[in-house]
Amino acid sequence: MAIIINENTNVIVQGITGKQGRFHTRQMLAYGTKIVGGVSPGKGGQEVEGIPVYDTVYEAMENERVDASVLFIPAPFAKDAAFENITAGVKVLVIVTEHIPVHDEMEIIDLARKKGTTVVGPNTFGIVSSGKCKIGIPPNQFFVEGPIGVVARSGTLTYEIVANLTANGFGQSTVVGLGGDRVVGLSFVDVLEKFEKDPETKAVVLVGEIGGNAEEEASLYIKKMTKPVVAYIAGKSAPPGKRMGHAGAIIERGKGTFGAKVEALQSAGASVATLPFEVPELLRNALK
Amino acid sequence: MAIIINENTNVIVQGITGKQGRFHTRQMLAYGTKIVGGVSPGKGGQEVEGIPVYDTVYEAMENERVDASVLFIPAPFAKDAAFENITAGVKVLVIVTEHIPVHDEMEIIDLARKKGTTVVGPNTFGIVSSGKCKIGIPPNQFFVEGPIGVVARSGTLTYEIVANLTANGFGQSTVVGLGGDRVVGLSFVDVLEKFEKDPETKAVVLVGEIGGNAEEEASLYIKKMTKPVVAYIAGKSAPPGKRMGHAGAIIERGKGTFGAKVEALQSAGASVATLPFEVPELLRNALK
Amino acid sequence: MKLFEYMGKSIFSTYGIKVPAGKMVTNPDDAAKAAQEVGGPVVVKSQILTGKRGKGGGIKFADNPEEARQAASDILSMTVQGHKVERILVEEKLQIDKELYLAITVDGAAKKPVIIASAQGGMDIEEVPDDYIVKQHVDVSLGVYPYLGQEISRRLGLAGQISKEFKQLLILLYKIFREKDAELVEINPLVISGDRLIAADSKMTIDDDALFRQKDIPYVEERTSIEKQAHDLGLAFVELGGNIAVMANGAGMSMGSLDTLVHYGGQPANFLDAGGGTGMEGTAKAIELLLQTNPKVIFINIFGGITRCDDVANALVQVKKTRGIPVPVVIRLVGTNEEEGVKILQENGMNAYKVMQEAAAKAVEIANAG
Amino acid sequence: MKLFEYMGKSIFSTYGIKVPAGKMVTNPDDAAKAAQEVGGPVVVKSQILTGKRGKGGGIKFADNPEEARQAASDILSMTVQGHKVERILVEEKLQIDKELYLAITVDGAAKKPVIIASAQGGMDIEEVPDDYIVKQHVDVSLGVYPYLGQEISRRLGLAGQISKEFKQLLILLYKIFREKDAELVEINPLVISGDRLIAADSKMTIDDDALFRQKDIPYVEERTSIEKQAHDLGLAFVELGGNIAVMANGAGMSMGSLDTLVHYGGQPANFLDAGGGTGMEGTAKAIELLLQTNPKVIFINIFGGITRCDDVANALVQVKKTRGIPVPVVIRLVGTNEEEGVKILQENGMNAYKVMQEAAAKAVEIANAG
Repeated sequence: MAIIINENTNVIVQGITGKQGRFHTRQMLAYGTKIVGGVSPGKGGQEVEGIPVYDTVYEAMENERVDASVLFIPAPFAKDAAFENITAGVKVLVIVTEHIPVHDEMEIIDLARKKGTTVVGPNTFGIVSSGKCKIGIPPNQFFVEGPIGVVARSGTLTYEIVANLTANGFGQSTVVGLGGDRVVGLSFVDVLEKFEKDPETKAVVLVGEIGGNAEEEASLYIKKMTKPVVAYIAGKSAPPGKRMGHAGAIIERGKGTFGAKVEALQSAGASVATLPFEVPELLRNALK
Repeated sequence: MAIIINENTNVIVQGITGKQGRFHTRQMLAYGTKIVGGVSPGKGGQEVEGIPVYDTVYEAMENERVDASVLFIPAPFAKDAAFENITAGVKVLVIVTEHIPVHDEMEIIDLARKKGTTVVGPNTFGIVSSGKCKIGIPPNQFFVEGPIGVVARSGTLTYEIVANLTANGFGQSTVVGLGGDRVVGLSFVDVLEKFEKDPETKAVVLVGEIGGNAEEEASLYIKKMTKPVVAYIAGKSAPPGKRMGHAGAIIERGKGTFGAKVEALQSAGASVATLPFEVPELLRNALK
Repeated sequence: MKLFEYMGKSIFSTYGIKVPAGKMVTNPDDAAKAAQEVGGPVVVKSQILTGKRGKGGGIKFADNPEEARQAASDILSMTVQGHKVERILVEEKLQIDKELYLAITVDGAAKKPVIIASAQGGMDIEEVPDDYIVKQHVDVSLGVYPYLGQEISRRLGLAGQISKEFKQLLILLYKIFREKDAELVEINPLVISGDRLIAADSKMTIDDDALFRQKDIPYVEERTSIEKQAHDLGLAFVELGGNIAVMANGAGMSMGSLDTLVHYGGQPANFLDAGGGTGMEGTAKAIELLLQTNPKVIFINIFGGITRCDDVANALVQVKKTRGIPVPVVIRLVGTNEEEGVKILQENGMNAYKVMQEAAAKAVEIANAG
Repeated sequence: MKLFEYMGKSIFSTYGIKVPAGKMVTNPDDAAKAAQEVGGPVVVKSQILTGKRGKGGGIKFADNPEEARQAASDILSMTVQGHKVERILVEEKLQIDKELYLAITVDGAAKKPVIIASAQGGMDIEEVPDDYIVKQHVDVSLGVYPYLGQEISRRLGLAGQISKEFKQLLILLYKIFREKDAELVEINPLVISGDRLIAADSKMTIDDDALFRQKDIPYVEERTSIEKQAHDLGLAFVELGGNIAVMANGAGMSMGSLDTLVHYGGQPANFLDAGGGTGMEGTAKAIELLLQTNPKVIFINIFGGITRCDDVANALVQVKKTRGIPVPVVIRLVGTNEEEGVKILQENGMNAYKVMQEAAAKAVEIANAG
């Protein structure tokens, strides 16, 4: 099992001939991801890491069964590439690109909803169904198979937490990076619902941050979940009105504070870690 | 039974305070149509023919159950009015207005498809489920209940044929005016499929005209139908390259000719009348 | 409304689509001057609202201004495909490496715009085998993005710089199609000249129903004088050349009337849809239009819905009294206010039929008798 | 990027939204001149990138040019809400019949634009009870049509000419929101003055990520000098005022680092996300930025993914050798090329922690010791 992607997911890499695309194609292949093609306009017919390159997503789909696509495309061109994937019928789209204009993001997600495409990101490290399939950029070695679902808004912090989980004997079913932007394709609730239904997942770690109200909304669903949830929220010490790196991580007009999120999560029955390294212990208690 | 609309259909009239809207509201009420409200921006709170007027479709839907809406709105504003109905969730939209720009029509129909709204028209006389509900502008007296489904591209010609049917003892289940424009919401096939499934309908009369390939497409479906179809195609004598009143009624680049349509219909098993008044007799033969 | 080639190219140019250097002129002297300005060999093209000019001699080449003057003089004295030539376009002669075809039009069946492209341009698209034609519908809520151009470009077999140019051009052409309310924009041939893509021709049709919001496009009159008068009255009118003037209400009904007349051996002079609810004054003016076709008989076929029979009868009486109707009128009148209408006619020495085919047969009999 | 009120109003005006007559000036003489031009009583408003200017004395009224000069002089010497005033807007004083609120912003939860309107304008929208606020999401594939304005207008209780004006204004405001890549456009108050609707204030925030395609909007600098340097290097940096300079890779990781430091009783000097794959040169420049905060200690927390530990180590060594690092550095270094990185540090007399919380505790200890 696992959610959204698994060992049978066929992946194409858009922007495969670029530096990032090439590097991460190698990494994903090393992890075991089934990459069936790359897309790079005008470069059709070439190969990258032994993977055939196509001119368009449409061409790739004429030649391969494609379940998912990952975008390594500069921000100004990301909307065009995303639209291509969605209109061509790709069902899972991982957008690693950061700094995509928010209006483009809204349009991408609107179209994806109407066409039934699941968008992971933008500005995400991607998604890993540990031991089965990695789509995105996280370092391979920390992601090992197991019963913990992880859903997060930020990247490196999640690697830190996942590495800690692995070091403490907790493998992961799937690790999902929602993305650090204000507008992203998946919400916590979307992913929590999938973890709740996934037989492989026994407990969930939620890595949130200040800003927005995604964690508050998640709490409403956590209340109804049968599986335990352990959360960590970054940004306790952040001052209001300052954007902490992520477009979404800003306390504006008193909304999206650390306190409000922690209270919502706790009253929903989640354990909340004060510091990132406390997660494994809370998880151990929750699973007792 | 009947198709698309019936005796339980609640209708609102958009543009009810205009001359056309007011006149046809009276006519529809006289036919027995359940008109539950009118819409006219800035005129909310008034009454027309005893029917309450609302400022917006949204307001009407807060106050009434609305199943269908009919537009008596000048062409330049029709797209706005249609979008309002569709986004508000109206499920059947009859657009009587003629001369709506074709790009507006494409946008209206695109949105309607995505939201699941059935659009009758534009540039249609409307739709009548005889004896139950009339939405549109045809004269009341000729439409009586019976077993014949009628689907047509043009208006007065259809009244002529329906009057002839009624005079010959053939009442109608539902009479649908697709509309005379190049781009309209319903195709012949859409309506034929519904007639094929409707237990009240025993045979179908199709009133087509030159131009486009709607009749040719219909033929592909007629081949599969269990119910007899009698057709009449207007424009046998029309010269190529001349638009015969309707935007769609033009033979361009040798396509959409009378001959091609008749041949397609006949080879699909439909009886084709040479002149309009021959329809009842062909129908009688077909129903033997 | 069809646009002349030079008008379409001017719109193309405004939007950033490359067109040959050139100028529209109306006399041989200006043609010579234009050839001078363009420099080098030129093409002199008749500007008429129909295709296939080449076959009719409406396109000539000239190596210098003097030849251009002569070519212009020849063409301006021509009638090409039935159109008198009043304007010509003098343009640089392109170096042509390859000719493509590209058009965007309305697909009524799909209810969407459709892009039609072919690597076999230059000839009539109907003559290109289906295998060499790329068709791509456009989602109007999205429009055209580079990826769509890339995909079409791939299916056309374009590469490198030409593929990039094609992507941009397609976006611009769709923008024109949408913003100008076009029913058709066509470039045939779309010329590959070195690493440039150049629109060597232009065909554009603007939606008549959208002209109210396309005020900056000059009006192009293609109608005959009567057709124009009818249009100004809000009526649909087409001249057909026969001797039975026809008026009916509704486009389908009007076509049905013509078909019935022809069935009985008659020759209709026109198509005239008097519409719904035109009223007495409008109907009277419509009858006056009919008289301009110099018919042998007038056939009026009314099935009153919104149209009231008494209005039609009164209109006929009015025209008869004010300017006279010099030919017989055969009238079929049923529907709304039928009794009043028939009574008015009878009081003024006219009769009405109830059944369409009887009236049509009578009209044909009169026309063919004379 | 926030825009000053006068800039937003200038955009409004270009799009056809009514704004008060007025002028932006930078000195009292020009303020007097502007008041003269406007004629009659005026408002003199400080132009700063924050709300609640009124409470801080940043808005004054003047009945004539002399009073305007004095008001301008007063305001230009002020610091309002921590912002030094450099520009003022001199505007006609409106006849105010009623104040509305209208804004369009991005709703991250719904992933859509949202229109927020209230008939209770003039005050902070957070203080208006929910019952008096109308919220309407916008389908980005459709945009805003008159019917949406009509519906909102109805829910606001507007009627007649004002309702018509509101419909038009809403369409224009959405056009601005979309075309200018705004994250927020806000008019508060939107003034009903007779039968006109006038934008008496303007608040606009442009999406930083879209500035590359908004070249005609002048850049407004709100960052401190260090923040600006960081931004030019492509790094996210926020000054926080403490004495522990912090660098981590990843925004969440950086926040987590700050939280951990604060947990142990430390005071971070800054937020600095060194990003992924910044490389050695970028990292070296980031470290130099840290030194500008005059910290007591530098805390570096790297979990190498794309970021390579050897790059980070080399960057530290380079800065140490070229300009020197006058304060202790506590570094936690794990992940990609960890061994190489640790080795480089050790060869240059530095140590690395493996565990984040141990490193954080050490950094706090050093900072609080001095």
